[in-house]
Amino acid sequence: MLFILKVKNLEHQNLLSISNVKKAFGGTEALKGVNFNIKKGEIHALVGENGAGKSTLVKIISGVIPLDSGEIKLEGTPVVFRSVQEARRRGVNVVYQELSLAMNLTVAENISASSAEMNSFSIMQLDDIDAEAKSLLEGSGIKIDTRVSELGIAAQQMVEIAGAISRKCRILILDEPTASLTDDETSNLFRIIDHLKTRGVTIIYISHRLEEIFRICDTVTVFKDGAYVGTRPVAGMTQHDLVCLMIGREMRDMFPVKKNTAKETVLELKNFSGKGFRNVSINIRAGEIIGFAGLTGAGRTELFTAVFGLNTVYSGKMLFKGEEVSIHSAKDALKLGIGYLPEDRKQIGIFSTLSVRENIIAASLGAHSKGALLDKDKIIESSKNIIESLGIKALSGNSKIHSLSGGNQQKVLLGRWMLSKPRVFIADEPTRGIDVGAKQEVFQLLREMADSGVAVIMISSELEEVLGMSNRIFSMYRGEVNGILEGDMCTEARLGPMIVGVGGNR
Amino acid sequence: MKSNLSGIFNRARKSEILNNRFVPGLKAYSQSRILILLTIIAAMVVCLSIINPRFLSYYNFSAITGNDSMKGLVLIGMTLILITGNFDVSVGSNIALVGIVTAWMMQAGLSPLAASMLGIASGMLIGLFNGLMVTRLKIHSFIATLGSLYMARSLAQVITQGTPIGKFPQSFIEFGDLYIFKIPFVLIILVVSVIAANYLLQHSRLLRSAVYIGTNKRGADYIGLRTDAIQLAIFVLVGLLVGIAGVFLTAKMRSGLPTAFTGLEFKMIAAAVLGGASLNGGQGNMLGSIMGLIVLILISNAMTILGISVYMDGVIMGIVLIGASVLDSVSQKNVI
Amino acid sequence: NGKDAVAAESGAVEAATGYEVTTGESENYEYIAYCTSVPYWLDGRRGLDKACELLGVSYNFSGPVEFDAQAQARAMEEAIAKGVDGIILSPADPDVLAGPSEKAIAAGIPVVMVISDVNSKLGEGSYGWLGGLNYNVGVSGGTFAAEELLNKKGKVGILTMPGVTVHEERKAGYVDTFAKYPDIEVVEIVDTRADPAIGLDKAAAIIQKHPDLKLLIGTDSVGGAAAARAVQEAGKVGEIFIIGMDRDQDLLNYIKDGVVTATIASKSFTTKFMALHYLYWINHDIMQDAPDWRKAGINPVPTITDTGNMVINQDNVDLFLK
Amino acid sequence: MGKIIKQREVTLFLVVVLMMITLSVTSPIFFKVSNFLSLARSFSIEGIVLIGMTVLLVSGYMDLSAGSVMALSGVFAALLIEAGMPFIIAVAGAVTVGLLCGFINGWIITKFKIHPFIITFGMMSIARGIALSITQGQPIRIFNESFDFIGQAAVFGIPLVTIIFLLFVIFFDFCMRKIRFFRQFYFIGGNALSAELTGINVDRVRIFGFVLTGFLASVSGIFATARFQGAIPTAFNGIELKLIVAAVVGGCTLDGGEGSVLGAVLGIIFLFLLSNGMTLLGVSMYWENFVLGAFLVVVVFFNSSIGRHLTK
Ligand SMILES: Nc1ncnc2c1ncn2[C@@H]1O[C@H](COP(=O)(O)OP(=O)(O)OP(=O)(O)O)[C@@H](O)[C@H]1O
Ligand SMILES: Nc1ncnc2c1ncn2[C@@H]1O[C@H](COP(=O)(O)OP(=O)(O)OP(=O)(O)O)[C@@H](O)[C@H]1O
Ligand SMILES: [Mg+2]
Ligand SMILES: [Mg+2]
Repeated sequence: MLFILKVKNLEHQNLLSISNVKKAFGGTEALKGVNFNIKKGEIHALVGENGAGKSTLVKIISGVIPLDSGEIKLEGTPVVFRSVQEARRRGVNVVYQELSLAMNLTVAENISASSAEMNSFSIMQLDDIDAEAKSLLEGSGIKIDTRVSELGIAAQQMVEIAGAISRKCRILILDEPTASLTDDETSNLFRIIDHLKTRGVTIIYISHRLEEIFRICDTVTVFKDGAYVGTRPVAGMTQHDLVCLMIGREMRDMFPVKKNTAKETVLELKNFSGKGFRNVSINIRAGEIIGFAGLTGAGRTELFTAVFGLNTVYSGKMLFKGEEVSIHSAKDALKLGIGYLPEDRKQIGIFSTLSVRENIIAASLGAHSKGALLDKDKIIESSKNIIESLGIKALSGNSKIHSLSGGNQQKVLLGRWMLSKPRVFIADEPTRGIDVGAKQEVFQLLREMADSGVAVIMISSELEEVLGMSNRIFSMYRGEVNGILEGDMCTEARLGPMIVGVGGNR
Repeated sequence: MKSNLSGIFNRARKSEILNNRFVPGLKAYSQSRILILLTIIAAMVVCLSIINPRFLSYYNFSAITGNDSMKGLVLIGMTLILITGNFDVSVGSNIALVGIVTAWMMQAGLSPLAASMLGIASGMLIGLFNGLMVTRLKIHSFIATLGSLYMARSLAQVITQGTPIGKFPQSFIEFGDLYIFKIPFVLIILVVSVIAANYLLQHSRLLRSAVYIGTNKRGADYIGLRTDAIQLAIFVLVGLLVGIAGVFLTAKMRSGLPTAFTGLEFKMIAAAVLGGASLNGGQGNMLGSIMGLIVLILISNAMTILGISVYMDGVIMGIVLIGASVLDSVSQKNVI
Repeated sequence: NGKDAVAAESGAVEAATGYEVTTGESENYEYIAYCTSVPYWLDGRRGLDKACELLGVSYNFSGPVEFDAQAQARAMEEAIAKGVDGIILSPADPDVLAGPSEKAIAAGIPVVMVISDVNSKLGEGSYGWLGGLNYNVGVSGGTFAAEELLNKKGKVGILTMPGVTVHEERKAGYVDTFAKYPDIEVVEIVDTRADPAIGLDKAAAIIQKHPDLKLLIGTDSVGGAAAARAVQEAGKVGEIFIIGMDRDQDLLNYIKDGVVTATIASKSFTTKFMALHYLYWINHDIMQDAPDWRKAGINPVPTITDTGNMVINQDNVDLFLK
Repeated sequence: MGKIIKQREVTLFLVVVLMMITLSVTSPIFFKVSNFLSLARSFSIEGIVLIGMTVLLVSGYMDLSAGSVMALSGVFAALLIEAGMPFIIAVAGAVTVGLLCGFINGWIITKFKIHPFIITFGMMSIARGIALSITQGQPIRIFNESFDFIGQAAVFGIPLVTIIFLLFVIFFDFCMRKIRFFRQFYFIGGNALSAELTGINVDRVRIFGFVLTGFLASVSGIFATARFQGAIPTAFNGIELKLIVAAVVGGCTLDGGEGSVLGAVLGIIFLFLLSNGMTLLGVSMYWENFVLGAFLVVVVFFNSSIGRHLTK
């Protein structure tokens, strides 16, 4: 009797055991038999390159998709969750990589939906929101009676997290929760995570931001190409070790060498005002990378969608190569040679049911046409070049883009714009949700573009990235450009305060 | 620059990439769909011709194709609209209006050719109106075209005051019954149009752009497509196809009927969906749509051939529609 | 009028039983109608059943469920393709069905028209027409109402279906007849879209609008029954007269209840019974006006056969109710 | 958001009131109680099934078979009465038909992931075909006291069907606003995939939506049978479009996630007033459809642009 109890106790140590789990999508083996255990009460990081199978495992654990073979044990007993509800009933809660909010409803309703059993005939109380969730939202300045569709993508992510933590949970899985959060918001989230940990909640944490792993996680498990690589305690490990483990080789420098090849000014904004931004006066030169830093909602996306012809301009001038231009649609922008990589890859960037090839040529249909018809040989040629030179992992150019991993999708989109040969290229959060390896490739690509004479504008919420990449940095705060940094001035100490409205030099 | 792994990966796949044909039209998805439809069609043809050998007669062939080819033309338009992610439920009323305008103009003394041109123009005008409502006023296409369904039908009745306009010049009537080498002229038009539409859907810049729009409307804005202009163009194109179909059908009917083709739109949508078009946009192919139409026509032909009670018409039509969709869905799951 | 028709009917039966039934070969005839889901066609089909029984042939009933002339044209062509021995057609439109009828006759399949006709030359599009003249329905119904019910004055509303030839003809008959009475005013003509629910709403609105309304007319059974329900709901039974059309059971029950004053029905049984005989006679060269009518270029059957219309009211309705 | 919905309904309500005023100024008959009651009877019957259609539209789906199912369940009720069954069995039979059709719709659509347009279009043909085959197109007249009662009964002059309809409206409007289970339709309409990940059993809720619509269609069918004193197999052909129009005029969108029962009900009242008004004002029957079409486009345009302004 005593003996049995002891064994049970031992097993209790492992809250979740995953043994030999396999999953294939058609020809793609997303998981090739992974084994590892998650101890009760720990924060367990799951890392790996794009497409390593992290999200797939999360979906299997939480009952979204079935596994092909293998076993999952919860507190020693094998479990098969056939639906999200079943998993939730056993205390397994997930913040998925994809947003899972109802845009047409309010923040409160969304949270209440995820926290309560919706399948009941009870009356829905809208202010009955978990205190934890409330404090998280308040910390981000989100009002609970706003429609989710009115929120920016980061605010939406916060709502999602708030929804998950407001459920009574034993295991909380966070799949890249911080991908679109700013540092402040991230810290806010980490406070909450710490608090949950003290309450005994076990957390599985997935992120491509390795420094976060070192900040909050106890243990880290590494996946590579659907296979299990290893599990290590975080303590005593360096970031370098982890990266080596992940990519299976030595990691070179993250950021390419900053050459300053700045030439003539291509784009100039004078007292440019529009929906979401005011009085912006900047000039952008060919051959340089301009970083745009700021908090979520600072208006960077608004400013540059306006430059790209997709947002309303109230007043001010835009000069392209010294000539005043007015851009009313993306087509006008494209004609001038302005390209824009949108921040919302899934909703706006990709054409999910079309092939990789069609996604690549999407922005240069004109250049791939003979008269009114498309030139198929040229299309095959161009897309092949892009696929090869960017190292896009896809079965073929004919594969549908939605079957690619996030990093590879992003590379397709970058390829799309490289193919259109822009003179000004705006990359809005180009590294959102992609792995270290892919990030490095993206940085390299952006730098190569700049070196070839393109004016590159990189909007990013990650200061390290902005600092590492940019020749010049603009800081935006509440719709205005409040600071500019150049050369040696580009330090975290200067930029950090600027984006929160302190110490701007403009 | 690229990681080792992806390099290896790409080398392994290179031949595959090269070998892959460009045309993404007949993807595995639609292939299975077309196969199913072909099987259904073949089975029906065999059964019907065993039951009544005259099914395979030249007469039956020319009767079916002479009467329904022009619906195929409308179907091409409907498929395009669905691919763009829109609906056009006004096509039935629009045909009636085209017929009335054509008949009216001939009655007023215009030559058949001039009257036909005006008829086609009126079809395009309705298309333009639909397109403007959708792109300028941002009204959901189903509602906008439902509005013009009612309005066009009403105009047809107002013009005629309810009474059909007949008594066409002989030249116009003969035009509707034209045969070339014993093949109905309308069938030739249809076959040429389907081949052209099928080719253009893969290769024309305009129609490919429509596919991008149907797949992701917001995304299409970001790649510099003039989404409004393209959608408008597609609506007008449908108006043109409907106009041509309307003129031929009117000639064939020898009368401009204000009540003609009520409910045609739903049959067209059903045929297109049967053929693989998605009501969410971005998907659809001409071959599949036409096969869907053939299935629907064969069913109704079978009703007459087999002498099945008219009341069962709907039951069998419904069962085939649902059955084919279920079969297709099941086969999809086996593929993936 | 009624007397003639009765005579014609008994004559036909005699004739039918007068010759030998050819067994062995089985002939197939086709009856092609439109709006085939409405019950109107049932009585005609009883006539066909009877004729088939007598002649030892069979028939098939077909045609579109909707009011769709083009679909009817196709059904016609399919019947030709199928190779039937004769076609009875109730054309939905005189022009649309003209072509297919001509084709049928060119293909050697005799065609006779019932109820409505096509715009074709005799012998090219059909061998003859049988039925009660639709315009006359309006005339006799209108005269009856004006003289017997309205005392030559009052307001009248008409429930009809625009664009449908038979309805337009009946409506014209009524309107023209009432025009002869200066004190009778046709105040409303509305569209029921052949839907009892819409018809009811429309009839109700007419009753509301004209508190002194005296008569509601339906140019088909749907209109008549809709008028009956509206009058009942408005509590004006007896105050507003109703004249319906055709002899559906639904409508007849309202006559029995005294809600509907009368209905005008074509003699569907007789019409179709005789139509089938005409086809049979043509196929079997029964009529011997000339040794070979084809060569002689004469029409072997009556060109126009007015089977007349009957008035059904409370007095005789029991005889028609099933 | 609640505010916006309310606002939208208020606008529509004002439009309806404005229309009433215009009509009563131009046509004195309009305000007569009897005209209202006659109208109420009609829109109540169609309004009951409209509630189901609204729920489906909110979840991003639609049911084109509603009108046929109404007719078919009416036919079943009449057949059972004709066979000598008691009232309650006839009602149960009709309701069973509605539930069954709804379930088949929902099950096939969710199980095989087929667009509802196609399946319910097929069901529309099948149900209508069965109704016609059974009856040979012939209306079935029924003589049954209970049916006469529910067809004719009135409380203070208000028809029973209108009272039942109002109760249904109040009940389902409340449910769609407050009850968790019904709120799921809004989640699904907003983003079905998200709803699934949020833990909503999307398929089950959707099937429920179809079953509910089938049920309400059979209730409408029973009341229609009672009103017509028999089942008419050809009745309510094409009513589904009218229902969709009413719901959309009332604030639903075809993409789902928006709309309310109250709005849809105002929408159908609007349509009935329009049609009634045209007859009262003596608009030529040939122009009627034109006015309907034009109003549809204009109302939807204003509705959505007002909505856009408010959400800004
Ligand atoms: N529904 C699907 N159909 C086909 N292939 C899929 C599907 N979902 C995932 N995959 C494939 O499975 C593999 C693993 O994907 P998964 O999303 O689990 O990766 P991940 O580790 O989460 O990557 P990321 O860091 O980019 O989110 C990838 O190759 C992906 O293309
Ligand atoms: N916390 C929030 N609460 C409410 N609305 C927000 C919030 N955050 C962002 N928004 C909305 O999002 C819009 C801007 O967000 P957006 O993400 O486009 O800005 P950004 O500066 O480009 O930031 P980033 O690119 O980092 O996301 C603003 O108009 C604002 O209304
Ligand atoms: Mg992932
Ligand atoms: Mg942004």
